[in-house]
Amino acid sequence: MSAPVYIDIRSQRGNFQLAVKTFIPDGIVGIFGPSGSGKSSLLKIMAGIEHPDNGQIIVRGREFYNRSCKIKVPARKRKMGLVFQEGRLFPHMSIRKNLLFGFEDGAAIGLNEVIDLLEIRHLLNKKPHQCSGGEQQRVAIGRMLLSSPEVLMLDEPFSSLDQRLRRSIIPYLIKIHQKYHMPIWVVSHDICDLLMLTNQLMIMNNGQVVGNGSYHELLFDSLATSVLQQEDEINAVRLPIYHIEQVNGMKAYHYQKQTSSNYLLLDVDQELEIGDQLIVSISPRNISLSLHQVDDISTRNQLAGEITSIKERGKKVFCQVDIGFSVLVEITRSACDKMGLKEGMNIYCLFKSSSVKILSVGK
Amino acid sequence: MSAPVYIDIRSQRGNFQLAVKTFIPDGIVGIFGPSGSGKSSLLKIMAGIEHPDNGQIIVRGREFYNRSCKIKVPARKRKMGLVFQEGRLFPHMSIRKNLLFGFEDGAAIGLNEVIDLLEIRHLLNKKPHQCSGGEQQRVAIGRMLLSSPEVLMLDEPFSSLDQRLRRSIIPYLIKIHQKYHMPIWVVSHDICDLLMLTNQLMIMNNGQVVGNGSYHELLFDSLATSVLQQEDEINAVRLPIYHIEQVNGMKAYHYQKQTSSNYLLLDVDQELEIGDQLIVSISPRNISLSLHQVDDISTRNQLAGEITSIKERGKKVFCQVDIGFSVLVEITRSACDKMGLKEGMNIYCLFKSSSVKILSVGK
Amino acid sequence: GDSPKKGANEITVFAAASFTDVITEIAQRFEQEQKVKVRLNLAASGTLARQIESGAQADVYISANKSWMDYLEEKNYSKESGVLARNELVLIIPKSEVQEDLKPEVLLMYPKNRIAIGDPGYVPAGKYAMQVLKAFDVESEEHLLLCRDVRSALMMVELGEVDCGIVYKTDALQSTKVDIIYTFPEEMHDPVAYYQVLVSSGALAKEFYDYLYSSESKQVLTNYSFKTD
Amino acid sequence: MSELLTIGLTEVEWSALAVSLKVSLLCAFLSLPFAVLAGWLLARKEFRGKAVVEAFLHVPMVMPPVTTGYLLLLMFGTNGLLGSWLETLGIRIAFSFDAAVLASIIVSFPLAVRAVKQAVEMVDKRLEDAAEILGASRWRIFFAVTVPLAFPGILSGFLLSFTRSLGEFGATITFAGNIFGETRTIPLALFSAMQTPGKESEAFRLMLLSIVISFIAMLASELVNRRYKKELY
Amino acid sequence: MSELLTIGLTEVEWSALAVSLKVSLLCAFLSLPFAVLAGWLLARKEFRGKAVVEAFLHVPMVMPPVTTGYLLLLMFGTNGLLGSWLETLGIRIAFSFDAAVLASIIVSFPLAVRAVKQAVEMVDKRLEDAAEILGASRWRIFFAVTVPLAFPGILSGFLLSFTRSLGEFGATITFAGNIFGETRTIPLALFSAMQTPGKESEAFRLMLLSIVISFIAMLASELVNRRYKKELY
Ligand SMILES: Nc1ncnc2c1ncn2[C@@H]1O[C@H](COP(=O)(O)OP(=O)(O)OP(=O)(O)O)[C@@H](O)[C@H]1O
Ligand SMILES: Nc1ncnc2c1ncn2[C@@H]1O[C@H](COP(=O)(O)OP(=O)(O)OP(=O)(O)O)[C@@H](O)[C@H]1O
Ligand SMILES: [Mg+2]
Ligand SMILES: [Mg+2]
Repeated sequence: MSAPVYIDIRSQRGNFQLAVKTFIPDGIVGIFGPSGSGKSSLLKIMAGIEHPDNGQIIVRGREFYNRSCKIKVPARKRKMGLVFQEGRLFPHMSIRKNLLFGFEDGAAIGLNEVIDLLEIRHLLNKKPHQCSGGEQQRVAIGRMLLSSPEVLMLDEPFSSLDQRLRRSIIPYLIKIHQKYHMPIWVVSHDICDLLMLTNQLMIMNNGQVVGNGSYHELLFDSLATSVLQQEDEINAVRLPIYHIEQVNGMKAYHYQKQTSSNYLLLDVDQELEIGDQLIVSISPRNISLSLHQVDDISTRNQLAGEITSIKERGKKVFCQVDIGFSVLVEITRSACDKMGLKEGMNIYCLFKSSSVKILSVGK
Repeated sequence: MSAPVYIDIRSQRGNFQLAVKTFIPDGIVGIFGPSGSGKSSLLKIMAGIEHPDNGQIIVRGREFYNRSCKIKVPARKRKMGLVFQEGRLFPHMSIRKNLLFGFEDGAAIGLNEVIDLLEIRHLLNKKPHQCSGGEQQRVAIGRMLLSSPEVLMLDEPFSSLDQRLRRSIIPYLIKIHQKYHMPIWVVSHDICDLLMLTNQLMIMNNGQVVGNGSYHELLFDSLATSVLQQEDEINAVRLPIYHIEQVNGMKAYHYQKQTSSNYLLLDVDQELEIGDQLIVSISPRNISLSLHQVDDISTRNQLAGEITSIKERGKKVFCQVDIGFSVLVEITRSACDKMGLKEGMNIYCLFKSSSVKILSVGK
Repeated sequence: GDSPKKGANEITVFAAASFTDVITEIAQRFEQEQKVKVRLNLAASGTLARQIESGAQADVYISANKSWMDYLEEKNYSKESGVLARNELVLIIPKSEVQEDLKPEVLLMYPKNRIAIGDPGYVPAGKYAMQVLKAFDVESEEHLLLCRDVRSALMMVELGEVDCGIVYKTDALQSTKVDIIYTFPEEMHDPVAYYQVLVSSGALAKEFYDYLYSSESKQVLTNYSFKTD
Repeated sequence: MSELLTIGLTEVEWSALAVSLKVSLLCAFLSLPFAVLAGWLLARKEFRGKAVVEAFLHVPMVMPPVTTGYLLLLMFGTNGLLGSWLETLGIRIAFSFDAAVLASIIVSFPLAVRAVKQAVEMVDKRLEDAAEILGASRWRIFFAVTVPLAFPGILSGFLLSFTRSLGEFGATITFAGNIFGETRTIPLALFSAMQTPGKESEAFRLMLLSIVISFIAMLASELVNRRYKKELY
Repeated sequence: MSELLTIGLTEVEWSALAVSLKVSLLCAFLSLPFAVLAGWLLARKEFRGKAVVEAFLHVPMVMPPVTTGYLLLLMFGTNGLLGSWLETLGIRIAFSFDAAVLASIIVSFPLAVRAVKQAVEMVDKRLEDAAEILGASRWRIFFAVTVPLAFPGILSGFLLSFTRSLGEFGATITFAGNIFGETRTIPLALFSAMQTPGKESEAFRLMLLSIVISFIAMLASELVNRRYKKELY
């Protein structure tokens, strides 16, 4: 199925109207939008604990809601696993019981796996009110993972987690997705986190979906722009590693099948092997363009590429450069003019190895 | 008073021990630490809704708690305004009533000012449960601001807020601090947000304060390092603007009294005037060092400076460079060796104008 | 639940609550003599009558109230009935050290406080008391304290809530906290009596009914100061 | 049975209705503040002998009302401990309208307290903490946070007071007597009717009357409760 | 007064104590599931005529117990509507131990339901939603989330059932009779004692007995409640 989720709903809550008509593609989808734009409302309706006034919801071929046919599948039969923004742990149960609430023997994801991933082993016998905000958030994620949902919906799952935890949970979610082909929808205010998870975004504003597609498309989509331009842009790509060698005392990771001089010089904490996947993210603001290679500079990555497009958004100029994968580079108008950049030009992308954020997903 | 807050407490909660003995300096202080390290617990004890097992708390000359003298000032008399991680709005009151709960006529901060800043005017007649997560968070902040606390404590105030809102609330907090000299303590997982607010950090880990001081000091402090090295480092400085001119179609902001060739070429959305203050933040990872100026590159800011120190932390090398203010630059060991960098050397700091995050505080 | 399985060796007697002590003693004797079991149900006469009306399996009913006996007769629940014992109506005052000579006329006609009597609406003793009061020309109800049953009237006097009360002699004699100052002559009121009704047609029931008239029963009744004739 | 269907109330019924309503309303309103206070104390405060106080408060619940009435009489009667003292002040409570109200209050109080206590216990303490941090005094926290959030329980306590008092018989007849127009409430009139042969229809009418009142009370409270919930959710 | 201080209980007292305890415990345990169900229904479900059902449930509360007992008698008596039908099945309820239990249940049920309803209403619905999303069936949600969170109310309902039943007099004496060893509970024995002049001390002892039981019950429930709260907070 090419469009496994079809939503066409309307729901009036006081003076707020949610009016969503969209397809959600399979895979991991990031839901992004300003506070109060209706993200949580949409997820609650998808989960089936709130109902729209009107419309239709079809998920993976099952009709969950249809006003005209009076179909209203109850939440417990939908298997739409929603992790609430506010946690909603059961206060009278220990963390262990909370985790096991939706767990059935033989479930694909194991208890110990989740406990270790989320670093909550020391909490198992505590009650939710004895846990810190971030601990509760982790338990809520764990509880949902263990309940074997068919679709995983996370509402701001990382809001009280520190970087280290995010960096361990995000690759895990990607792995789960790859292993079980479970659609994952993530609401987050941190576009950087989102883009590490996925390139597919759904942008909401004012109760409507104003954009739906890949990040690069949306960046220049007039409707989505109003939302996205408040944010820092990010390049995030997932790269397979074909070859690793030592260059000038640093590791060079080749991400193209054919050996070329375009490789990434990076400091990766983990020991990577050929065949592993890397998620690298780098801000378009941190890439410089140069007409030729530059010496005597601490910038180690100087990758040759070709400008595929030059687009303007507001005062900013974005060059899309193909260096084996497509990266967005933000430059100033004056720089663009001064260097005489044009589409089709050969150019070097300069960025420091340390300005690249790295996550490894394993195989 | 040079050390207006003295804390020396011990508190055992199950298997978690909070043991804090520290001074908190006046001003804005960021509290940082991994999930479950005791940040919220500390703030609750300071606010007076939980009590330690033992110890002493003195805030601005008033003794709030002293086990041996049996002093236990009740929360309502402390005026320690704590905004809870979980909001805690009164569910039976409208947002307006929530906001006005602690408000007294003649309070310094006005209702309309707060409503406009937090963009919550459309919520005034709603009940908390009718508001989204981020909306509730904003109301909780507003409610506290309006209650005229003497110390403002914010526990993860921005966790569900988008960038745009953060960028308007942070300067406001700084302004409030400057105007009323109210100490502000902010817990956040986003070190970037914290550093925009302040340079003063308190690092917690495992129930203890493992570092207390300015960010630059802490970065190389062995105890604090274990916490901070999980995070991306950030340079954040507050600069006064002495002069503005037009250079190559961009605005150049002079931040030094004496005119020099060191100025910042930036794209600031707001119209700034001389005398305004800028908060700029840039990651050490996004600054390149070069032995000489580089042409034909989109990198517009090439500021001359002098290396004041070179420190290693793990595999990373940090150069502190004085370019009128002190910036930290992260480079690789191989680059350092190759370029033969030494303390006292003259060098150029290269960074793109777009990789600088900017907040303006006004006068 | 040990629900009542009515064996041949068991009878159920419904008796007015004010008759508790007497009937308990008589029943015990009967039990010993006949080697049978007597179940006693003790409540207000009206309550008992209503219970019988709604199908309670009573064998013998002892009422303090003639009208309830009549009621049951009317409804054909009575196989046989008669007067079991007679009682007298007395005027009582709280016990006091100073034994001044109190005249009933004075007490009844010029009460300082209230006079406790049973509620004439449904308490027989109250009805008799009203007849007595009428004989004394006390018309106003203002000074009357109408009690739920004659025992409550006695209690009010015991507690000193009232100056005096009109109750049964048997009750008054048993109380150590009141003094009888006057026994009303029988002409002043309808006969004061307990009535017995044979409700069921069982042989044992009839036997108990007759036993109540036996000399043993009469002895017990006399011990409690009832008049039997 | 035709009397059953007579629409107008007889004088006796009117009087019983009036007395009953007066007693029950007074009882409910007078108990309310004390019940709220006691319920709150029991739910929120720790003090020595709290369990004993609580058990003591519930004694009127476990004793047959007649006994309660008797004990009240022992206390407030002319020779009673409190009664004799009040007598010197010229106050006599027993066998009066006031006694009927007092009896009702005593008998229904445990119910009201329990309802309030249970509700206050379920009020999120953290909201009270939040109010305290915002500088609210104890009173303000109590009236602006605790009471509104415990409102369903308080309403329930009020209603229990009212209905329990409507049905109160034993303590009233013992302590307040059965005085027409003063203490003869519906249950007392009903009892009289039931204890008199042939007054079945009068009894039934009185029964219906009390059921009708309780229906009205229940519906009214349900309405208030719904409105409250709508406000809240 | 020396009898008052005799420590051992007389046969009469033992019997009354045993009957009372049996009736009250059975009443409390038998009511519990129905009270929980009814309280939950009233708190969580919307259906036509709900307010009427609720008002109806509360009728036994507002009627004098004697009347309730009388109505029970009319229904379950041998000549009653249900009674005559049960008779054909060989079941006879009135004037038996079962009748005492039934009377207690009817009289105390409104209290138990109300306590449960109030507690369920205060349970955070969002937690039930969360459970549903985790795939829990209605039953599971009810037993694993709603009931434990409403536990204080359920305990309170149980206790109210128990104590109200301990003090129950009017309905019992009317419907179950006052039969020694079978339906003569403490309140009935107390009544009998009070009906007999000179038995004051027996009456007092019985009164104390019921107070002692209620104390024990209250303390036990308080203990359970505390343990629960400790578990939770
Ligand atoms: N029951 C309700 N009645 C009225 N308005 C409501 C109700 N529920 C939600 N809203 C409004 O709907 C809007 C969307 O809410 P929602 O929780 O979906 O936002 P969100 O996108 O999740 O925001 P956030 O990022 O702050 O969590 C908000 O403006 C909120 O005020
Ligand atoms: N009542 C309690 N009993 C036992 N442990 C407790 C209790 N309260 C808190 N803790 C523990 O204390 C530790 C610190 O909690 P605290 O809420 O202060 O963390 P935090 O630093 O605010 O974390 P976060 O960033 O996740 O909010 C946690 O590990 C928590 O499990
Ligand atoms: Mg939301
Ligand atoms: Mg916290």
